[in-house]
Amino acid sequence: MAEATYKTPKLDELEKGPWPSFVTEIKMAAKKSPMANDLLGQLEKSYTEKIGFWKHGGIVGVMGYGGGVIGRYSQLPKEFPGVSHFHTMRINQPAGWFYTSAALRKLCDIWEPRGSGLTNMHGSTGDIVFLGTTTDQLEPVFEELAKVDFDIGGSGSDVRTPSCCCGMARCEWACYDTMGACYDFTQTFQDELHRPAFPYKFKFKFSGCPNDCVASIARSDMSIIGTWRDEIQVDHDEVKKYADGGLDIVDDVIVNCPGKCMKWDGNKLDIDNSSCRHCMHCINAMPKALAPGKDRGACILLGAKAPIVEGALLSSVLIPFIKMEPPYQEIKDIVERIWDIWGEEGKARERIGEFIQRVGLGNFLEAIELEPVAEMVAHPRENPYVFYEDYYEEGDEDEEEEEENE
Amino acid sequence: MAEATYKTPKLDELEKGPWPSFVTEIKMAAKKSPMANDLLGQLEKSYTEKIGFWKHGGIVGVMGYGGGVIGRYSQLPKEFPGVSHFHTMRINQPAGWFYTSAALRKLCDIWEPRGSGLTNMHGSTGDIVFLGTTTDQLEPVFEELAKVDFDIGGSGSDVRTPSCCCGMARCEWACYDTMGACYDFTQTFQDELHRPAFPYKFKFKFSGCPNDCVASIARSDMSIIGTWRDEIQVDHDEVKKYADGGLDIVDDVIVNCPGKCMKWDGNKLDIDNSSCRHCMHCINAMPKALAPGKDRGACILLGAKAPIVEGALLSSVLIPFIKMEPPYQEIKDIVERIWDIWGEEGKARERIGEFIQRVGLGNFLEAIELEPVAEMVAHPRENPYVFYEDYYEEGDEDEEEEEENE
Amino acid sequence: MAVDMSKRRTDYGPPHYEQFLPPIIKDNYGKWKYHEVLKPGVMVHVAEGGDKLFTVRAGSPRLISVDKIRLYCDLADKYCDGYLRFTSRNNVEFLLTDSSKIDALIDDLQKLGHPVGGIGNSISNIVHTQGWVHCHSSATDASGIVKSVMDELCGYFTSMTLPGKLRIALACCLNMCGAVHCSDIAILGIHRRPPKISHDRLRKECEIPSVVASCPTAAIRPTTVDGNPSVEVLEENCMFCANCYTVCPSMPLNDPLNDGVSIWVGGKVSNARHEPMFSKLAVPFIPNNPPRWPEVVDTVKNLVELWAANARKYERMGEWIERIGWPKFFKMAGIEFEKQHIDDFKHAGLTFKRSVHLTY
Amino acid sequence: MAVDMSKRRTDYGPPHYEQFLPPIIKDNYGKWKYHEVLKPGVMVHVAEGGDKLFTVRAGSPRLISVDKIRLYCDLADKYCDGYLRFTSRNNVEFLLTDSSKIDALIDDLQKLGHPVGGIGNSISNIVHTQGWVHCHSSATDASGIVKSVMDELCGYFTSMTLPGKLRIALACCLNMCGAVHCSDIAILGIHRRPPKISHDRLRKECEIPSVVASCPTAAIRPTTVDGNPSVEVLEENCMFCANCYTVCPSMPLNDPLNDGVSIWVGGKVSNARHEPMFSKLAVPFIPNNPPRWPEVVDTVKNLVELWAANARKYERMGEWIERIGWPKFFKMAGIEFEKQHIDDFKHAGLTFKRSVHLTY
Ligand code: SRM
Ligand code: SRM
Ligand code: SRM
Ligand code: SRM
Ligand code: SF4
Ligand code: SF4
Ligand code: SF4
Ligand code: SF4
Ligand code: SF4
Ligand code: SF4
Ligand code: SF4
Ligand code: SF4
Repeated sequence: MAEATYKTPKLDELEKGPWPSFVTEIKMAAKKSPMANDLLGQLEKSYTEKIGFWKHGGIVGVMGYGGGVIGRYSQLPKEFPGVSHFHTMRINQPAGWFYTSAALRKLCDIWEPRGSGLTNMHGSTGDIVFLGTTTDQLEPVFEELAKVDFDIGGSGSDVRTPSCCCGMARCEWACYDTMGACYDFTQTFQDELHRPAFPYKFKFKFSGCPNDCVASIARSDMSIIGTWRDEIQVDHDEVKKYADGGLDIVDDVIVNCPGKCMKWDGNKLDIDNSSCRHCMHCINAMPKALAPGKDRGACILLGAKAPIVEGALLSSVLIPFIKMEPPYQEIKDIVERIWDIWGEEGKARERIGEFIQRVGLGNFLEAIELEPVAEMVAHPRENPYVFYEDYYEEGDEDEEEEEENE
Repeated sequence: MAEATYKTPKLDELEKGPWPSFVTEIKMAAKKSPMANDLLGQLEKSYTEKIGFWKHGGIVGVMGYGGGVIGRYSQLPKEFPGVSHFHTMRINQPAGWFYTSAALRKLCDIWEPRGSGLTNMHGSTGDIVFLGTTTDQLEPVFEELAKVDFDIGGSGSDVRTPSCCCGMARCEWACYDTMGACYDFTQTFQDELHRPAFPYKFKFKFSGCPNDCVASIARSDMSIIGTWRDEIQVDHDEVKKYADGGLDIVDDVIVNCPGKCMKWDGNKLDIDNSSCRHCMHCINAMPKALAPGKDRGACILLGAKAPIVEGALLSSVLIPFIKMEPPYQEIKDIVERIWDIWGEEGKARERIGEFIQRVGLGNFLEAIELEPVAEMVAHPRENPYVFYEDYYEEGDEDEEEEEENE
Repeated sequence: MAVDMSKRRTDYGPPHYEQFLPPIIKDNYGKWKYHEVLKPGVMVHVAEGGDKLFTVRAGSPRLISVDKIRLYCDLADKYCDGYLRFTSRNNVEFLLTDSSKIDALIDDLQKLGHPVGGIGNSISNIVHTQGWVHCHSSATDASGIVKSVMDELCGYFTSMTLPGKLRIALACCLNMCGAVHCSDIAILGIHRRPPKISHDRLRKECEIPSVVASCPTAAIRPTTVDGNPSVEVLEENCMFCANCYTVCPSMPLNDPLNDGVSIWVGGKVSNARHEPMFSKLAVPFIPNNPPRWPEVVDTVKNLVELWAANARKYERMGEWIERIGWPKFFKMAGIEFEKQHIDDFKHAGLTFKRSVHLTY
Repeated sequence: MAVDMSKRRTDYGPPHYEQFLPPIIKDNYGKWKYHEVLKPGVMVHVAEGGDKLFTVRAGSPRLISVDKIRLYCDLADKYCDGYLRFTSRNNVEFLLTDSSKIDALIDDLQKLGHPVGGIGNSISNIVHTQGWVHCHSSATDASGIVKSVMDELCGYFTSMTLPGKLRIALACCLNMCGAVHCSDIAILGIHRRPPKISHDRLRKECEIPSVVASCPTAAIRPTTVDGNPSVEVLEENCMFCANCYTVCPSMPLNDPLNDGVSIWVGGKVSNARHEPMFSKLAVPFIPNNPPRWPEVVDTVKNLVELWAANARKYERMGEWIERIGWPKFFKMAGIEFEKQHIDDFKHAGLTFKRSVHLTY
């Protein structure tokens, strides 16, 4: 079926070596897909000329949705007609990236005839990425997806496809149901996900504990990270077994504790939980002996993003601790208030983290009706440039005295 | 001699209590000086009205010098004629603030008849501050001072009076001769000290070791802080004595070591000097047992200042280590190069620390002809916004290949 | 393309995850007690009631064909009733209840060319992006470098000999679609030449005020070219971020002579021990050298091995460097410290060394 | 005032320090071996050759009359051949070689009203500034608060019972002539009302462009008042730094109703253990309450005692707070955390808590 076969001496080099090769994958697809075949050709040219050959963007999509498709056109459509259109479709993955073979096969059967047959499992945001198709196939693919219950994900200035760690499905440390919450939020915000109406993108990521296995604190505008606020559960016998088994409790565990809150007398581990920073290290080091406490919930943080434009940001604490119970109404209400003020006053292409820095965290908190708490800052201000908001006029003297007398 | 005596019920409150009272001092002077007496009066009024009564600035000085006198006039000259003029004179202290009673008495004898008889021993920058006189007395005071070899200090946009810790005169930790260096620099830069010609002030402070007893890293544009680069000198017997005497070597010393580079087996202290951060803590804790190494010198840092305008700064490393030997020519050459570029490109009221931040440390180093070294930064850049300075044009291809072949 | 919108199904969201969970997970959801790593790429999770779930993790190139997905499915059917998942770093995981099947599965995966590993103190898959395969912005390819680096580091994927986890990421431009800003080692595609403006197209394609506003360093100014409104770039103010290009297609930065790769170190995401940290610049520039970028591979490998040889147990790259200090890191890594390493963006002053805590 | 400039002596600098050093110091310059603190306010430095120099340190109000200086001189003559010095925190020190004279000197100093102490783990003198005694900028007095606070803390000056050193500083305005930005506890005079502009005087006294440029928050704009050029202040953008006033006398901020004091904690200068740190805002505002500022005194005393009761040996205020975390500090100190505590100046984002390292 392929129209031309390309010599790809450079790419062939990338089929050597022990790590599985994407070139082999493209070649596999190229056997059936002229698109994949022309991708090989254009890519070999990129490898030779040391430059990509894609045109800038292009707005395409499925009807009624504003996001989920990234338009892409070749700069060399004559040379590589198969990739003259080469749009990607972002398909919202199931929470936790769990699949059955049956479901995956259905997806393959949709994509093979209507696209390049190439995918990313998964994209960096978490979507199933269908890599390369033509404009006229977008709507049919969507129709087929609907039949097997897969919907399209986010792109553009909308809610991006939320993602989460496997949490309670397979991890003993999950402090809340990440997959449940991820699904729930995704469903609640379908409209915001499919119809870009924000100043810029907004990402949610859900991690079950401070290990943060979906990198939420670095890669999502709202990071929901599980934690606990009572005492670390300790099985002292198991601690002893770790010690006997060769773990150096002092050097490997205690010295690494950022809260400096552990003591070990050779027999018993003593944790001053009031100084524990909930970093997970001791639990990670002794999973059979220690576990997060029982009063579990999440810490909600806001504002992570990549460097463009104002420099990269990590999320910062918004709610130090909250119980995570469906339907998560309190959190969703806050989210709505955040979007309201950001939608109104945010500049185009200004992420929420940048917005907060521009207007000031204190002002932002007032706008979303949250009280400031010391947990939100690494430390209080160092500069004396305080915007005190009221001052006494000369006529107020009596008032002042009144206040003093109260 | 006093023209009016004031009721000072508020100030009188400040004569109570165990700490020596400045009010008592003013009253002492007021017995002889109408100036000091009117100061009492005006100050009592400030204590009642909760506001100062001094006019803004005023440029006065001694002939040929641009700095060293702070002009001050009362807003209430009719009410308090004694302080209608109330200028301070900054007198350059001897290095280390050492005096003989003979020298001090001479200063007193000059100041009593010609000023308020009040002083600060010393001002924050380190000067002897003669607190309050009239314009016509400035020149005579200077004349008298010359006779006893005291010169005037800095103010305005000039080199400010340098200061130093007592160093080798009384401290076993001095890694260089702070008093020698302070005196030497002061003499070398007499012109810059007396005739303001910079964009803003420039302060030198000399501390003999990282304890930094003159706060140079926080309060001087150039901070010269003694340090060493070989091994901490250890007297193991004395360490043992400290341990036997009740010092908990682990909890008090080792746990506090920022280099995490000490070990104690109950008998012998082992220091991995290659990881020592030269913080002084272990030496401070055991002065009889430990001492800085023998290869001593200083670390030179640049840029500290108070918050106005861009926020407070601590000095940052310019020269990680240098031997401190008179006439300190290498350092002085660098200082001159710094003043050249700052004098040329600095904005009015822009301290050197702010200037460096504005033009970029890398560019600044190029201008003063110093190589960048990793010791100058806490860590390399986190943002990818690098100003690569050259790029290849299409015609350069051959050149590039040439380079590659070299 | 006339579609009856009223009948059209939209906004139904992803399928509910529950239907994809194997029975053992449904039974023990939220009831796991502990886990153990049994050998490279294999771990067991033990439930409170004693149930055991075995996970076998295999490396994947992320860019995979539907054929490969079907092969994964075949293995899932053969070994674990069709249940499988992918990880947040794009590896594939098979979820077994019968431990006796593990070795056969590993064999099959290896035959398929997919090494098993990445669990525990190993190097996992490289988080990466599109590169020349799909993106208009890329200053380098993504998949090709990843393949070349992982070929070299594969032994650290299939073993667990490292002091702790080491996470590598790659992004093909400063947009950093991935984890580059917080990775132990990051490979970042960079441009080094200011945008080449097509004044003709710019007039039609772009809004001059938004182009001017897009530049973080105010390097772009409105101007007139041949009587038409356009923009000019003050080249000495340009740091090649390509934000103008994102906003305006007529200002491309892609340039074979000047594009290449920079290397960053010391970032992390987890809260374990040290708070999360950004990656910091190690090597400012390595030219693109496809197909196998040997200089990049060497640099990354050296960094991995330097860390492996010197870090304490559990110590991530950034924690190790923080302990020994950056000057020593540069010395040990044989990297020259240069002007480019010194921050000169907005918060630059906060990165200067403002103490005498130095090692000599 | 006709002076013959050619004959006039200038630029000779301060007298050489050597003439002021006692013989024991000249002999042992650079040859000290160790020191010991013998009791509050008294230490001995022992030279390599065995010579012993005894230092007796006494508190001083810094603002002293020539009469007091002469009294110091009398004591120096009586006890140590006329040799004395002042410290970088404005205390006076007598340099003795005969240890038998120490107690008599201490007696005499106490009679003079000058407590002996400040050495070792004690609170030393408060570094401070001019206040209403001399400066046009002050938002509060300096000497009065210092006297009131030191009266209350004097017992910590004359004893050595604290966990480590504690350094207090005061500045009467944001110019911070002293160590306020890096002190364990800092007392800072603050204005809270925007400048009141005297348009008439401004016209004559000030350059409008430099006034406009002086404002860090761009709150000042040129305008016309009664047909004359002047400036206006956007009050909501003013954070009361008084930089405009420094540049232009017609824009005073001094205001009895709104001036007062803020309290800062956790700064340090020395490199011992922790790198130097800035002070951070603890109490945003306390009204001026002369003559003894009881609320300020109470607040400082509480902070000192909280630290003294909870810090580990050697732990400075900031090191202690860093260990326990700011949320706990605010709780323990009974200070409400408010909007003002949150940085909103240039590098504000870097002060946000960007991890989940929290205590509950
Ligand atoms: C496909 C994907 C990379 C991948 O290979 O996985 C991707 C691809 C693009 N990203 Fe991204 N981003 C992708 C995840 C990310 C992430 C990671 C994440 O979500 O965890 C980030 C960093 C986190 C963040 O959001 O800050 C990311 C930060 C950006 C940025 C910078 C945004 C910023 O605020 O700094 C841009 C630039 C922009 O938005 O204009 C961008 C823009 C783009 C564009 C649309 C290019 C552009 O300039 O318009 C890329 C399209 C490439 C193509 O041709 O397919 N992409 N992008 C990822 C989405 C797949 C998915 O849906 O699963
Ligand atoms: C007298 C003294 C305070 C004292 O009571 O000890 C003082 C007094 C003044 N300082 Fe200062 N500064 C004094 C040491 C300092 C220090 C501390 C130091 O030198 O170690 C600093 C902080 C360190 C620094 O330089 O940044 C300091 C930072 C300032 C600033 C802010 C400068 C900045 O860049 O942020 C100003 C404002 C200005 O220069 O316009 C200032 C301005 C002033 C002025 C001239 C007021 C003005 O706005 O013009 C004050 C005159 C007061 C008066 O009426 O006598 N003073 N000033 C100190 C000098 C005495 C001496 O010579 O020994
Ligand atoms: C499967 C996965 C979650 C998912 O839903 O997909 C996962 C699963 C586990 N993680 Fe993770 N982590 C996963 C990505 C991450 C990430 C995100 C990333 O790499 O982009 C991080 C943050 C990395 C960072 O800081 O840069 C992460 C930081 C951790 C840590 C903290 C490591 C540290 O010392 O900093 C632990 C604790 C440990 O390893 O002891 C951990 C521990 C675990 C445990 C042991 C949790 C458990 O009890 O099941 C799981 C197996 C560990 C393993 O792979 O060695 N997981 N883990 C992800 C596997 C990715 C992969 O294929 O390699
Ligand atoms: C006399 C003086 C130097 C001078 O030339 O005037 C001085 C003298 C000594 N200092 Fe200091 N320091 C002096 C101001 C300082 C300052 C500056 C300041 O306070 O403004 C600092 C930095 C303070 C800070 O970090 O904010 C300072 C930080 C130290 C330290 C480190 C303390 C720490 O743990 O952070 C030591 C080490 C120690 O105490 O063990 C030290 C140790 C010493 C020793 C023991 C050094 C020695 O062997 O002689 C001296 C007596 C100690 C004492 O007073 O307890 N000196 N010392 C200053 C006395 C001021 C006063 O009257 O109280
Ligand atoms: S983030 Fe925590 S709960 Fe989630 S998979 Fe990782 S370790 Fe488990
Ligand atoms: S979770 Fe972290 S901070 Fe808490 S006790 Fe364990 S190691 Fe220490
Ligand atoms: S700075 Fe060092 S050398 Fe100077 S007095 Fe202080 S402790 Fe001694
Ligand atoms: S000087 Fe400081 S860093 Fe060096 S060994 Fe002593 S305590 Fe550690
Ligand atoms: S990192 Fe840049 S080049 Fe790579 S996919 Fe993202 S936007 Fe495109
Ligand atoms: S690449 Fe970035 S810095 Fe250069 S002109 Fe464009 S927006 Fe400005
Ligand atoms: S701190 Fe302000 S008010 Fe006090 S002396 Fe300095 S400039 Fe004057
Ligand atoms: S006080 Fe400061 S912020 Fe207010 S107007 Fe003056 S310069 Fe601007």
